[in-house]
Amino acid sequence: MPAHLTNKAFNPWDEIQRYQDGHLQSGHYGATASFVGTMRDFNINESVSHMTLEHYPKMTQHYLDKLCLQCNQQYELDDCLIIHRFGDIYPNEPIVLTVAWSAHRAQAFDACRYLMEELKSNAPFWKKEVTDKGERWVHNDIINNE
Amino acid sequence: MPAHLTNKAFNPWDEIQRYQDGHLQSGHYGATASFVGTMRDFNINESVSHMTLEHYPKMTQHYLDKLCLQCNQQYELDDCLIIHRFGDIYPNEPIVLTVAWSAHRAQAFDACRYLMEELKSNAPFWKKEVTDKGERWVHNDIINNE
Amino acid sequence: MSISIQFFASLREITGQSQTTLSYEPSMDVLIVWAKATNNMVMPDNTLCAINMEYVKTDAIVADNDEVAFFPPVTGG
Amino acid sequence: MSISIQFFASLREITGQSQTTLSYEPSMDVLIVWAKATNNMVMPDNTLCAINMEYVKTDAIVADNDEVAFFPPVTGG
Repeated sequence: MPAHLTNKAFNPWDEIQRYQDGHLQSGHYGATASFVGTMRDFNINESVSHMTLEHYPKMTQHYLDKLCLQCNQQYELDDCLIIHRFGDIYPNEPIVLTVAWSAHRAQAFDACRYLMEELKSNAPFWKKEVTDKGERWVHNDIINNE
Repeated sequence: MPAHLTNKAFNPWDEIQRYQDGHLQSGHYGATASFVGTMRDFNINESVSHMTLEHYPKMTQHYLDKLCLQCNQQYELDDCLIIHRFGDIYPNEPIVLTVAWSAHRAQAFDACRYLMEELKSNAPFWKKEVTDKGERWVHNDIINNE
Repeated sequence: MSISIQFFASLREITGQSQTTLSYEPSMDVLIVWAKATNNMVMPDNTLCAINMEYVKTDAIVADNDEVAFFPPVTGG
Repeated sequence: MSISIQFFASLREITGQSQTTLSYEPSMDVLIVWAKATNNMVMPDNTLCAINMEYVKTDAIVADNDEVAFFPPVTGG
């Protein structure tokens, strides 16, 4: 149940496959729920050329590790996985991946969403978007439901 | 927003990648929620060697097509995808894949789960498991939350 | 002037047939179709019925050339 | 006998520094650390505070060798 931080583009589907092959017990899990957050090329009606995702490295890793561990126990998962980008990110690149494996679907769905909601609320990342009009920090009230 | 029925094993992550590359507009969607239901090698404390998934082909396709269309509109998705097996299925093989792409995460999560819950309740499939003790039709009250 | 009838899963096994046809008669509902097609077997609880790929209740009236299907609760996904 | 202080994102820009250190003194809470480290700037609304990678409130007492961090509401994911 690891959390990985990376400053390189990653392919979420390859990562799920690789993690599943390496860590999950074949025939044991019946449900896999996943979420991928991808950078869009517009936000609040403005074209965004790229963004920089700053974070607090030690705290991010610590927070996400704890979140995985706690989520695993709370939802009785077989396993879970978080991958999160930092640094410069371009449109259509995945920013975050959360995955939950469990025996039954309710736990997998609930856990996958829980990971995302907690991460969105608490993981110390900050987005700065670069638009035609310059740079801007993204605010929660702007990104709203994103 | 297609629904595919197949009697061959499929790799859900490859299918998502292929569909996304072929049909989704790069930079437009920000959220991708997916669910994979995988055959387990046990159920109700009994080892299951394989199962046969019977269906009502014309009605299954009709039902899943309608479901995709309706889900797309209801959740304002960029797109959605369902792939479902039929025929003989062995442990660790994916049975079903549902995917929803949207601008924001709430719709993607909700839509992906909606596809699964509706499919579980209404799509005309029937599972027959083969165990050491012989064959048995799976009942809803047995599979419970699966 | 006929309707086709399909049985699936456990209902196929219970009735001993996967499909059959009946001559069309006016005003037949789904329950009557079941009775005629199964030689008056009792319809199991929770049986689901469809006409032309859409779920219907047992009192739905069948038209000529309809495809009527009977099956147990679904267990896909 | 010191504590280290980190500023992130907009607070790094507002305070003009990404990190600094303070001599440790007993009974300093996080708000006092902010004031000393920023030359008495007003702390922006919604500022989040952490000691040693755990969220704390501004009245949390700081121990010697602690790492104190200040940052705006998070926007990851």
